[in-house]
Amino acid sequence: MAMLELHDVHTFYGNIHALKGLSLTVDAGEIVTLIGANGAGKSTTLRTISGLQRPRMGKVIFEGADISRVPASEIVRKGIVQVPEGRRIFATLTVRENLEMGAYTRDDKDEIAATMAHVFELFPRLKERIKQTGGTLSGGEQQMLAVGRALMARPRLLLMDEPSMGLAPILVEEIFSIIQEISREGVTILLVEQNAHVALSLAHRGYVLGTGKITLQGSVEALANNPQVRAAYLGGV
Amino acid sequence: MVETTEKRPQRRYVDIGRWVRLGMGIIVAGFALWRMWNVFFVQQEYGLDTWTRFLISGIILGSVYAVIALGYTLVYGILFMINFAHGDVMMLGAFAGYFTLEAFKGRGFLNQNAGTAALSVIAAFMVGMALSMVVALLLERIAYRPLRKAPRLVPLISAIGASLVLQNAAQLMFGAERHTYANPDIIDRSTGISFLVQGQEVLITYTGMLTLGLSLLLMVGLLLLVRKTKMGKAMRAVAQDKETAALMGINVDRIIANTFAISGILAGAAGVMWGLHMGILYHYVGFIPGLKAFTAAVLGGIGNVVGAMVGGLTLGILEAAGPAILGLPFQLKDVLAFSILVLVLIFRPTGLVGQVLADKA
Amino acid sequence: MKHSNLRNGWVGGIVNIFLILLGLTGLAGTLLQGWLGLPSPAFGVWVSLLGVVVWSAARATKASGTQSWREALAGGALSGLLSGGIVGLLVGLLATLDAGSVEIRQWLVQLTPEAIALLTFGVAPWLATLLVAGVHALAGLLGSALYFAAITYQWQASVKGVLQDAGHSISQTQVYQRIAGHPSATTFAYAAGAILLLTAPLYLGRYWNYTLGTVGLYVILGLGLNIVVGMAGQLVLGYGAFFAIGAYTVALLTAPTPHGIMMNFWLVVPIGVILAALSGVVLGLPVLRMRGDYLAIVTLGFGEIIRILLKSDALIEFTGGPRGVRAVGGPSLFGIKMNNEFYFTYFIIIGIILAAYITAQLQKSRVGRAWMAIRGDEDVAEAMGIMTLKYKLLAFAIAAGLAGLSGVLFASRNKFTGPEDFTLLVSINVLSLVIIGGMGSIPGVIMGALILKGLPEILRELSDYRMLAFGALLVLMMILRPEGMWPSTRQKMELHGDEEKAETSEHTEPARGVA
Amino acid sequence: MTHILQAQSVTKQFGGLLAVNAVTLNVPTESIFSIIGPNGAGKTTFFNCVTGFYKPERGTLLFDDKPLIGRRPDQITGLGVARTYQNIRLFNEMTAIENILVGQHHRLHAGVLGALFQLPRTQREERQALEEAYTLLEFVGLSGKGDVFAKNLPYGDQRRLEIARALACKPKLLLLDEPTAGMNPAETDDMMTFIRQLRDELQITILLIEHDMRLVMGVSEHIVVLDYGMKIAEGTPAEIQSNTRVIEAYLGRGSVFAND
Amino acid sequence: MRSRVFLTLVVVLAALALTACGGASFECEDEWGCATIQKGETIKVGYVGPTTGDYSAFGIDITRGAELAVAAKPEINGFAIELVVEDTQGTPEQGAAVANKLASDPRIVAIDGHTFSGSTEVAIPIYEDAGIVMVSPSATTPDLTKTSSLVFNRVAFTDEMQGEAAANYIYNTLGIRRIALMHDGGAYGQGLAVGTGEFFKALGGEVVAEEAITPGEADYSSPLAAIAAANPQLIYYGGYDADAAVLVSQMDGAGLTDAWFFGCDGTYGTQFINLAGAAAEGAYSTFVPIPESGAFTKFREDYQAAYGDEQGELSPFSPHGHDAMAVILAAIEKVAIQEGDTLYIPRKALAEAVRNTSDFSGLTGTITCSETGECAAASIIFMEVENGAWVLGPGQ
Repeated sequence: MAMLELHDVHTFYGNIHALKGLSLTVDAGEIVTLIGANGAGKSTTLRTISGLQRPRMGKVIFEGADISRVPASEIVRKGIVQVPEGRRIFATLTVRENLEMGAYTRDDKDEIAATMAHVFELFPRLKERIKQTGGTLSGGEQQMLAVGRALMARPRLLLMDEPSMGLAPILVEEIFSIIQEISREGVTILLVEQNAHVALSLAHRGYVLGTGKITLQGSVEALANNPQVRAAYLGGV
Repeated sequence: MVETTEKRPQRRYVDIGRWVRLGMGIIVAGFALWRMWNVFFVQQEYGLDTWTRFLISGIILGSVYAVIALGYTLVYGILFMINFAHGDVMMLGAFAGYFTLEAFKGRGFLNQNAGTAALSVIAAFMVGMALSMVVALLLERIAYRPLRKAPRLVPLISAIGASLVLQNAAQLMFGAERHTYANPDIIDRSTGISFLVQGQEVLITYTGMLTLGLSLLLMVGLLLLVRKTKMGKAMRAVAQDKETAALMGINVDRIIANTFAISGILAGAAGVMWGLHMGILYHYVGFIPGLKAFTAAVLGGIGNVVGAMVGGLTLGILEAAGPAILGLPFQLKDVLAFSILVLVLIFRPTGLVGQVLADKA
Repeated sequence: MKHSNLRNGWVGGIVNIFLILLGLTGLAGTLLQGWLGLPSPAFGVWVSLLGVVVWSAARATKASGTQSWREALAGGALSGLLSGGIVGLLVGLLATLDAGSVEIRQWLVQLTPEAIALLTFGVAPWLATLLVAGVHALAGLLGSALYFAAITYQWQASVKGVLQDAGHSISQTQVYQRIAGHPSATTFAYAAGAILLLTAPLYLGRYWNYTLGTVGLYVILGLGLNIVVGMAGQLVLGYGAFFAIGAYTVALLTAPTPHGIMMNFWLVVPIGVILAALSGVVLGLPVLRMRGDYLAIVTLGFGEIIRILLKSDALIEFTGGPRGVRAVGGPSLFGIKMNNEFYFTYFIIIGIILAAYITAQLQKSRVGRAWMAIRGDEDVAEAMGIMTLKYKLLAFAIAAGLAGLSGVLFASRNKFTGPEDFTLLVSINVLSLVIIGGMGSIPGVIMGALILKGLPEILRELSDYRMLAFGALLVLMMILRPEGMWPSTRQKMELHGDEEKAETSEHTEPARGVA
Repeated sequence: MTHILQAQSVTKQFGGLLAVNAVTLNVPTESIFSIIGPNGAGKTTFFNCVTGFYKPERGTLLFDDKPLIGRRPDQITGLGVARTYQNIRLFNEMTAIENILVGQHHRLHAGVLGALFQLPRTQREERQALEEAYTLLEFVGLSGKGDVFAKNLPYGDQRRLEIARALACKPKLLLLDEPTAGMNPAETDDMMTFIRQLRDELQITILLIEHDMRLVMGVSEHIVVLDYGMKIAEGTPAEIQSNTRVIEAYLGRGSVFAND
Repeated sequence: MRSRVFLTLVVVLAALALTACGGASFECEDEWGCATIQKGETIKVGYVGPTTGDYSAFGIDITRGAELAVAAKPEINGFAIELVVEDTQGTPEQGAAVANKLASDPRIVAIDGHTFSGSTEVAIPIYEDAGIVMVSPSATTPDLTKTSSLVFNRVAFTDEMQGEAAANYIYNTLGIRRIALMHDGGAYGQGLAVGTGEFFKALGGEVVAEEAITPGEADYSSPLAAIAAANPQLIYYGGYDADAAVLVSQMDGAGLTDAWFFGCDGTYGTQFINLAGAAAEGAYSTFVPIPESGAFTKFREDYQAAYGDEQGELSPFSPHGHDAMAVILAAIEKVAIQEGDTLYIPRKALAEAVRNTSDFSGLTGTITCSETGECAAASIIFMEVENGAWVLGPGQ
């Protein structure tokens, strides 16, 4: 059974029809990527799933339950966590406090400590900076913190919005290897990425989004070989 | 203003603002030094006892300002809005405390013994804080929450309207006359501990000590709450980024409501302290302290908890001793206080303690 | 379903208690008594109380979304009963206390024995409680029945339809078509409007001339502040200071005391404007580096400093102290004294036209664009070659000058000015009117001034309740129309921008924290 | 070879942090010059020093042989330096054409009196400015979108408008801060062409900060690499790509970047 | 469509203006014209003062005094008296607005007010224009009567009279030589304090310190401490009761244990004692002696019954509000002319009648107006708080 299912979702910003009947599925354990042009609705899709934006029509079904009317803070409790675009670290909170905020929905102190230890295994650099405030971290470290913070909630489905944006190539590499590791640990991942090359090399399946609708879908191999995709998203090579 | 030549002369502009600031600084500093020279060496009008009195009254006043300012700063920190009605929330808290004490007094409970007196005062604080909390929550729900996405000036006007409503409602319900706070006899407003300074008796009233002690307690408590507790951290997270906070599973509406509740509780406590220490209560009593506390919050660096405390104390001491230090009439104490505010902000635009920037009007 | 009834029930009860405590039921009683010529205010009291219950029961029914008559009515009665229970308990308590000859008024001034008598039906306390609860329940029943009937028979739609039809048929009439269709209709309308405006002072009485004059003075103030707040985006809270400077300039230069300079009014007008503008520059130079709320509080402080200095003992020889300045000179032309409301209305109209012209011309010029850019993003504006300090100072100076003009007219019209005329409320009123009218829009400012200075005059009917009503209206207007009554198109865009912004650019807010 | 911008051991400090540490670089006139480096390496800080928003503690900055340090941002713009921002900073509440008109600000002269009395000179100037603005709009490919509010433009168009606004300043040196951030490869290709066009047709020197190596390597003539505020390498694209220090600190060796 | 509305409006307004000029059978010979009251209409008398805002206690209290005066004389020749209360929030600007409003109502014949001097100042020219007589219960700036306006009268003492009397009493009767002056920065308090100080200096006394406070704040210990440093024997305070009460209760703490507190008529009243409690002991106030007449007792009882507050709790001025109104009503009765069903009130005659008031027995004493309109009852006395009640000060 699909872990996440979007069924004919329509989302509006005021009068702007951002998602026009979008449907997609994500199965447990997969890495699914969503690629598309600017303004196609990639971020809106993630925002709709995580409850920041309410769909006007359509259903978002997570593990069999309709969550399209559930507020964002409750969706986290159900196991969906988003790593927002642009990292959005709490700049005046320390690294530790940022991570604690990630575990806001959880109460068990020991378990939280265990998760934090695990996050530090993944990102040893964060441990070095545990007392620094988020704002003083470098861009790459912030991205690590953003991912680590999301992991603190022990998500079953991780939504990632442009994790490579504005990062040095060497850091993009590092982040993506960690994404693969997270996936191996059993977390399902829905990845929105501008850098289609990386995204397609990492994911199992992909969707291509044209203004508000899915225009193409399939295995990453199929997509990477699709001439349209190559022209539009992989550079005119 | 019409420029005639196509090519402007390439001269090195001087930064006018900086020179003006520097000039102002020099003039002000010179004036202050000259006045202080006069006060301390020429006139020597005030003895050490008088200075002690100034300081005591300033610290007590400042501690109340600080508690009120905390409420401003909390709300500002999370919503970036000036909660203009905060002083009136404090006034309502003071009224609640007043009615509580009147009720105990009416039954003769108030002055039975020290225990009942203490109980009455505690009850007054409880009731005052509870009412203020409810009012603050209602304010948030009715006047501010619908405006969360509006430009920043809109909630400001709504807050001004709410302030007018609260003031006038209080007048209509409780009457326009001044009421006296019924202090239990053991903490009568004119009794206290006195000590000798240069052979002169200097008095610290019990209410003053109570005010100071409780203020410090509240400040420390709030600081711990914001720094150490999960809710405090969530408040700071929401203050920075509401959307991301929601993505962490934080119920943003609830945190904002909590913030208002805390600011209301602080206002209520400040109101009852005000009543017990100053004694006079009427519907307008919150407005001026509210304004002062807001000034204090900005002076310290708005949005900053420590800043509110430092700003409150500074302002209180400035008001109580500033005119005397400069040999000015006390009527000009607000002129002095606001001038210092301007000066501080000119040279430290983020306030005394603030490092967080608030821009975008 | 039950939940919404209970909730609305207790909300209704609490609202009613507040109505009683605030004496608003008494007010409704007296007003209705007067309008309908009733023998007693009781009718009005109960209309207002039960009106709340009808409304809350209707809301409850709506929220419950029930489909059956039985459920709707039962729910309405339940919510009414709950409201009634709360109010009834209060009434019972009051009746008991009153019977025990406790002076409730001593603490809650609206609860006079008469007011209590109106609520208790003059029966024993316990019976009064029951009666009140019963009546409330009936009102709840009525409310839910009305709402249910309305949605069942679609009254709302039919009312709307009738209105639309009426509007449609009017617009179809020949007369309307001919007039509206005529090419010179707009010109004619404008001409007629101008004539009406220009002749208005002739047939408006002294009071309305004065009131409209005050509104006009605030329009000038509003247009001035609009330049700073609306166009250049600098939040100024102490704008009244410049108003005071204008007023005191004319007062000190034309009055026999304290200086006896007694200059000609027409000479003083430019002096007042220039002095105010200069003080704007002097204040602006050191503080304009600050932004947002810091600037707001500093300018607020400036306003207070000016007011305190005006009344202080230190400057009493110079300013006349708290007693103010009397016998302020007025204008005269060709030997005709022109210092009554009637002439001033014209002077004020001229002032408004001047201010509006300045605003409109600057708004669309290079200067206006620079202001808008500063308002949008000060750093970028500077990077685009705009000397931000100069333009902010310019905005300050022009705004202050307009305030000075308004102040000159104000003091001269009243023939008196004193420090109490320049309380913080003046500044707050001007800011509010700019925002209520709709920032950056000239008709908005006029609208805002009419609401802010005109409405309290109209609300005088409500006597002691007028400031309460005024405050409540401010809140309501902000909630219902945050973009203001007559916003500029630009501002409308801005306000709804958050919703309309597609996913293209999501700005993160600058990081700010609590601790 | 003349250099339009000469930076001599420029140093900018924030507290204890050396954000830009003794950076020396010379930008040849009419070249395309890139600065790359990891996040936090001081690239944007360097831009801010050039445009006058930060005042470096040490070093000299010469533009056209005129010192920049000590001048205000608006004065520096007046000399002929314009910039765009990493996260687009348009005047959102103004239309596209108004944004460009603001860019022209320092070249126009109308003041308060001109505006109030509608002097013929002012009207003429305003007309010309408008014409020029429309020409620029067309140049960046936004013709017909002049009356759209900036914030309602699609992302790519906003980037273009921001460049048009910078061009309206008639700069000799244009600083572009990550102009392709958030663009997909096809859009990035367009941008590459556009940047070349700017240099070739308008003779503007381009100083570029960018992470997209395809763009940087494809368009730059000269590259400087910053790390922790210090210059660690300098040279042509080919030199940089093979520089081991750069690979360690910045490029990495990973397979995912073996794009082309 | 719009233009038609405008046109109609113009026509209607013109018609209205014409009908307003319709004639009546009675020939009014008064220079200022007459107020014409038809059968069933009321005679309107205005009261103007702050009924909202932070000075509302004064406005409300004086309104009540005026209301009680109307209640005592509800009609003249069968025409009911209607009290029109208007709010100024204490500002001159609003005072002018209200004055204009009342002046344009043809049935307003007189004004009980205005309450504060600033608001009165702006109102006088407006009422002069309209020919409406005013009797102020509490505007005390001496200048007000110096324009020799026929419309302005007051039943309150000017600050000068009070200051002189107080200085005399303090110097001669109490034997005090060193005083400090304090006031609340308002027109009333400042005028009083400065006036008293000058008279005191003229008598040979010494003013050792002067401080003004910001009213409405509740902490005055610093200015008090500053004054204490000058070691005065007595503090003379010009201002109102609430702030005075705070001052006396903070004097001990500021080191002024031995100094006396001397207030003015604004600080007199039971409210001062209520607010200050034990600290009020020994404080002085100026007051117009209200002879313990039956009328005054009844006034206090009526006040308590009607409003539930004790008279004097809100402000000391409700008897003045009452007397101002009583003087007005008596004058109206004197000059009103009835013709059939219509009552005519000649305006100038009314103003003259008010000005000619003599030996009118009001609550505040026997009222006789001077040529300039000073109608305050004859004497000033000084009261002292003893055992929680105001008693006559020593030596009188």
